Amino acid sequence: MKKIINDPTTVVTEALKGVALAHADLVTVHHDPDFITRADGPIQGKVAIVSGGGSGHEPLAGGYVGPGGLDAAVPGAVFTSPTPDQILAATQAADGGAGVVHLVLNYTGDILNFETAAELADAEDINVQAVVIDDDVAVKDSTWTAGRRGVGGAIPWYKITCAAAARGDDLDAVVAISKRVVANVRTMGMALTPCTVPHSGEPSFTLAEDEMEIGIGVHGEPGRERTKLTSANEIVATLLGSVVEDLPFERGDNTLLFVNGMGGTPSIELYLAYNAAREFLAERGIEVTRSLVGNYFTSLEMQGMSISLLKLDDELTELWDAPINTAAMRRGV
Amino acid sequence: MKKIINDPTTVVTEALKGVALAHADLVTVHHDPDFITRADGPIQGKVAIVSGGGSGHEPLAGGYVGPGGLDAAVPGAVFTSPTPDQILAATQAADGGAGVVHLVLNYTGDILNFETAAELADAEDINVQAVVIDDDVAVKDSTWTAGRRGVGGAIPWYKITCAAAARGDDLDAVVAISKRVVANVRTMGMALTPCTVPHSGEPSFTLAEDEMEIGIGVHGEPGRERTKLTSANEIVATLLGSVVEDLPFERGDNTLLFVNGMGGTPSIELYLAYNAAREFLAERGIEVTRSLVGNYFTSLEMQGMSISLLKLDDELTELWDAPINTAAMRRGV
Amino acid sequence: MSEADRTSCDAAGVVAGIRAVAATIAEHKVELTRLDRDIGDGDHGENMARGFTAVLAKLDAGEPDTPSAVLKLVASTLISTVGGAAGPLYGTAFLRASTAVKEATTLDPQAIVTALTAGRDGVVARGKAELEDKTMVDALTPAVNAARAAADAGGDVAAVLRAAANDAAMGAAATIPLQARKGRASYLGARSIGHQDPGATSTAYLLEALAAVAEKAP
Amino acid sequence: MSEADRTSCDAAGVVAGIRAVAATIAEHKVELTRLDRDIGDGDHGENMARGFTAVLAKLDAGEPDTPSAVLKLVASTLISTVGGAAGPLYGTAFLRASTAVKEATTLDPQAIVTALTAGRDGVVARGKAELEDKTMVDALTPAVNAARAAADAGGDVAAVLRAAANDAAMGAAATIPLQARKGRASYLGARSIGHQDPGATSTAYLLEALAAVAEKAP
Ligand SMILES: Nc1ncnc2c1ncn2[C@@H]1O[C@H](COP(=O)(O)OP(=O)(O)O)[C@@H](O)[C@H]1O
Ligand SMILES: Nc1ncnc2c1ncn2[C@@H]1O[C@H](COP(=O)(O)OP(=O)(O)O)[C@@H](O)[C@H]1O
Ligand SMILES: [Mg+2]
Ligand SMILES: [Mg+2]
Ligand SMILES: [Mg+2]
Ligand SMILES: [Mg+2]
Repeated sequence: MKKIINDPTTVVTEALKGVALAHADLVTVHHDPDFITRADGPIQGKVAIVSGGGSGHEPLAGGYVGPGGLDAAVPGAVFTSPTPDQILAATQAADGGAGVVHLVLNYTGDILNFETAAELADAEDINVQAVVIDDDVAVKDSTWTAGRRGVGGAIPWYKITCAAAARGDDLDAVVAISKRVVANVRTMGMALTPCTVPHSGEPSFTLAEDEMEIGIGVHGEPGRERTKLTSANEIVATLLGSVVEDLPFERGDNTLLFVNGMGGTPSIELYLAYNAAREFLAERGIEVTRSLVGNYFTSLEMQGMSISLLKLDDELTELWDAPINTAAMRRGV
Repeated sequence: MKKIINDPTTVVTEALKGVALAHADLVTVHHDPDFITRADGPIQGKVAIVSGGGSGHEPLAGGYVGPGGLDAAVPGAVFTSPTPDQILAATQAADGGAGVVHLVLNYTGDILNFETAAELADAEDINVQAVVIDDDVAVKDSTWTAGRRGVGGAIPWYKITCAAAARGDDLDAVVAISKRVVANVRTMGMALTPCTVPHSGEPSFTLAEDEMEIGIGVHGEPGRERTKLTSANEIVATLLGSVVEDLPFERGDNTLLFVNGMGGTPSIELYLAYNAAREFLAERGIEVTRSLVGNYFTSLEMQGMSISLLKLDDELTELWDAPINTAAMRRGV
Repeated sequence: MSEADRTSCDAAGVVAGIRAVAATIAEHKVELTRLDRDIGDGDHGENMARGFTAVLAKLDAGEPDTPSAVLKLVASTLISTVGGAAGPLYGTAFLRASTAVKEATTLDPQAIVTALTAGRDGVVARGKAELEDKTMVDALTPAVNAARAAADAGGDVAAVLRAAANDAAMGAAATIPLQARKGRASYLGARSIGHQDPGATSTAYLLEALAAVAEKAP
Repeated sequence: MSEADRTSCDAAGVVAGIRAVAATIAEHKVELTRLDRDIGDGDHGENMARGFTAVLAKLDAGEPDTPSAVLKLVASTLISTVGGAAGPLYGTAFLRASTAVKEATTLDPQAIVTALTAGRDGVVARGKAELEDKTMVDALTPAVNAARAAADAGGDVAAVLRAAANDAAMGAAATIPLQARKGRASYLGARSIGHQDPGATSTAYLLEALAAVAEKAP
């Protein structure tokens, strides 16, 4: 295991200290329990947005805390959902009296821990509503699985949900917008290499020099199938083919195209894949009106990418364009 | 070699197409010869800033083109400096009549090609002045070498030089500010893993599972020494120790601390290292008043980092804080 | 009496059992993580060890004086330190077990069955897993059934826990050929077949530790 | 006459030589890149091959009709396609060589020496490398000296180029024990010792190709 760390058991704590020091203007980092809030929060009268999940997906979720972004983020241990007391403390700290939305990515652990936290918050008279994202088309959605995972689609979902809260929407309206994003976004990912959880010290899986894993999740879980490494164009066609077919996306749709790196993918490859994705969509008459390319939702040092497509209407576009001032995403401020 | 590409010979071209499509609001990408300009340029009456170098260092340099940033960037082949005709074309396109500054990183190839381009520009009556950065303390600066390399310090150097031009400084003033940054910034890097140039297909060097390379450059050149992999604290002490001693940085200095990822380093490790760097500097009474943490000047998928320290005065701080709106760095707009 | 004995078990006995569980989990941490790497995200051992290390620290700071209070301490500590799926599930199990034996100062064999049953029911209520979904329920349900049969047949504490442990181990092993339908492993579809479920395995180790402590009691 | 012959060489002869160089560079591309990976950034073969492929394309589109014009075409193509250190250095070499023989319609042995000398001087003027800095100069300077000696001794075109090629090859091999003091390899300090310089190696291959073509001429 090759990592720039001191001790596998203190990675998250030390990184959080670094975040606190590097972004003191934007966020406040709390310890025991660990959570991150807006430095200027809570904002009275605004619906607060709280999310979180396992660490190792940086900049998720702390990198999206700030004006126009999340009010609080809750980092668990690496690839392990946070605990209810962390989520509760973050919820209390973020609450500005107008209710709190929990943005939960669909994993059993996250669902269970956020559920418990919501019950506890309810007992403290905080009005919490949860919205769950499950955009990963690599997983069959049926009563026979834990359901689709929440993956790359979470980034535009965060941005747009938070923008709705920032413009003053009430709790129900924010939840409605948030669910509209979930209904309109789909994602699929792939990996060239695995990643290694610090405390485990072993790669999450192994891949031969000529193999890739299609349908990978963001936790180093093995994917849907292992195949020979092919060209960028073919990889893009596989991922986007599944994405487009699923919703489905249709000729004339306006979309946000998001090519996300898994942490270890250089941006030259992401832009190359983005170009291939544009060609794929152009052939099908699907318009790309907004774009995002970069390492925004990662799996430690994994090499690979996910491609997300979000069907946009005027309101979602406006909310996507709205100002945000966070460590990982900034515009209009 | 595991990469998301189609053909090793068309990587740069395809990625540039992706950049053009993803950032049409910010930049215009030109082909044959390849260069990138501000979408809203040239800006009449403003000193234009042009930089470039080999590709594979993304977001360098195209990611820094835009208002408050570079006027043009010139990407060479992977790890190969651009050619004079590219640089000339970019210089001509960027020129707004107030002269052009070439920001050149100190590598023989870059120096020679930018020199030739400047001569050609001169023949076209464009007033070009070059500033060269050589911030890498891992390399001995003597008449017996090509001199120190230009590495991570280039990022604050770009930002501050471009801000001086944006606020309306004339050519000499911009050059003076730019040289002041060069005089006050020092960097050292290390790598956990090598990187693979697409057309070569072989890693630039090999490192055992328990080894790291100290004093690495940004082209996959082997570094100053190969040692056993140690803790983040020790790595930071080695890098920052050399950096602090070189200028030297002293108790009471205000500084910008920049922890840069080499492309494949997850940000959880960069923030952890940043935290260690803050502790190292705090012990020496060196103040950190500005920060940057992330993959801003990379070597393809290499895992590793560099640490840069820039001594700040009020004017440099103000220029660092000034607005910029580029793909890779954005604030105040 | 400060240890579990053959006919009942007081608070100290439950503490001894929990300490043994903590030791077992620490011992099998790497194995549990490896199992989770095969069909999950490679953290189950680490999660459980983190939780039970915290439980030990709490117990060292002061041992509660009823079995129910010990179980509640375990529950709240696991909930606030484990995270992931296992944290709330094991947390709920211990919480429901605690509530189910709230009034008892010692646990007789029937009380142990009651606690185990309540714990299993809590896991099912939270996680909605059915038998053969390839989860810890596949160890818990056989354990509950075997414990009840042993208690009904007049078995003592050790006999009840032994029966539970044995059938939990068999249940865990029996998850190998199953395709996961709950939790992270379900994402793998048919590729989850051929691997033993980490949560079922930790359940089996947990009950094995309790049984071993009970058997060693005077 | 459309090929180099033993006493002089016309434009077509220079073109034939350049085509042979392009073939040699393509053949040794991987080796040159490997040498550059050891002490540089692993692109020298690729850079040179990109440049000479472009040169071939230009020649296919139309061959210039003086030796000087051929050399100038090579110079400008290398400058605009190679990049890196080698691009401007080889570009300057061919440009200075072109200028040095501007008026000649054929190159006799002395003209070849003049061209080689001007080329080497151009590289030194641009790159400021001295002998034993472990650069292409370590192949060029012995080549120039040997060529001059051969021409002064009355050697024909083939003999002059053969002398240049042989000493360039020896010069390239002699870079192995040197510590680099110019270019990217200088960053390595003492670790550059024990590796052959890629640029000196490409220079040797280039001259070898020219000599071989001249020797095959009728
Ligand atoms: N819905 C569920 N019901 C019961 N047990 C479950 C459920 N989902 C997951 N589990 C159990 O949790 C175990 C995984 O725990 P752990 O690895 O700690 O959490 P995570 O899956 O969040 O990483 C699985 O092996 C399985 O036994
Ligand atoms: N200052 C110099 N003078 C002469 N030759 C040089 C100089 N610097 C570098 N070279 C030559 O250039 C070669 C490297 O070329 P290349 O790899 O194409 O460029 P880069 O070093 O920019 O990647 C070296 O092997 C060396 O022979
Ligand atoms: Mg987990
Ligand atoms: Mg190069
Ligand atoms: Mg797990
Ligand atoms: Mg090179």
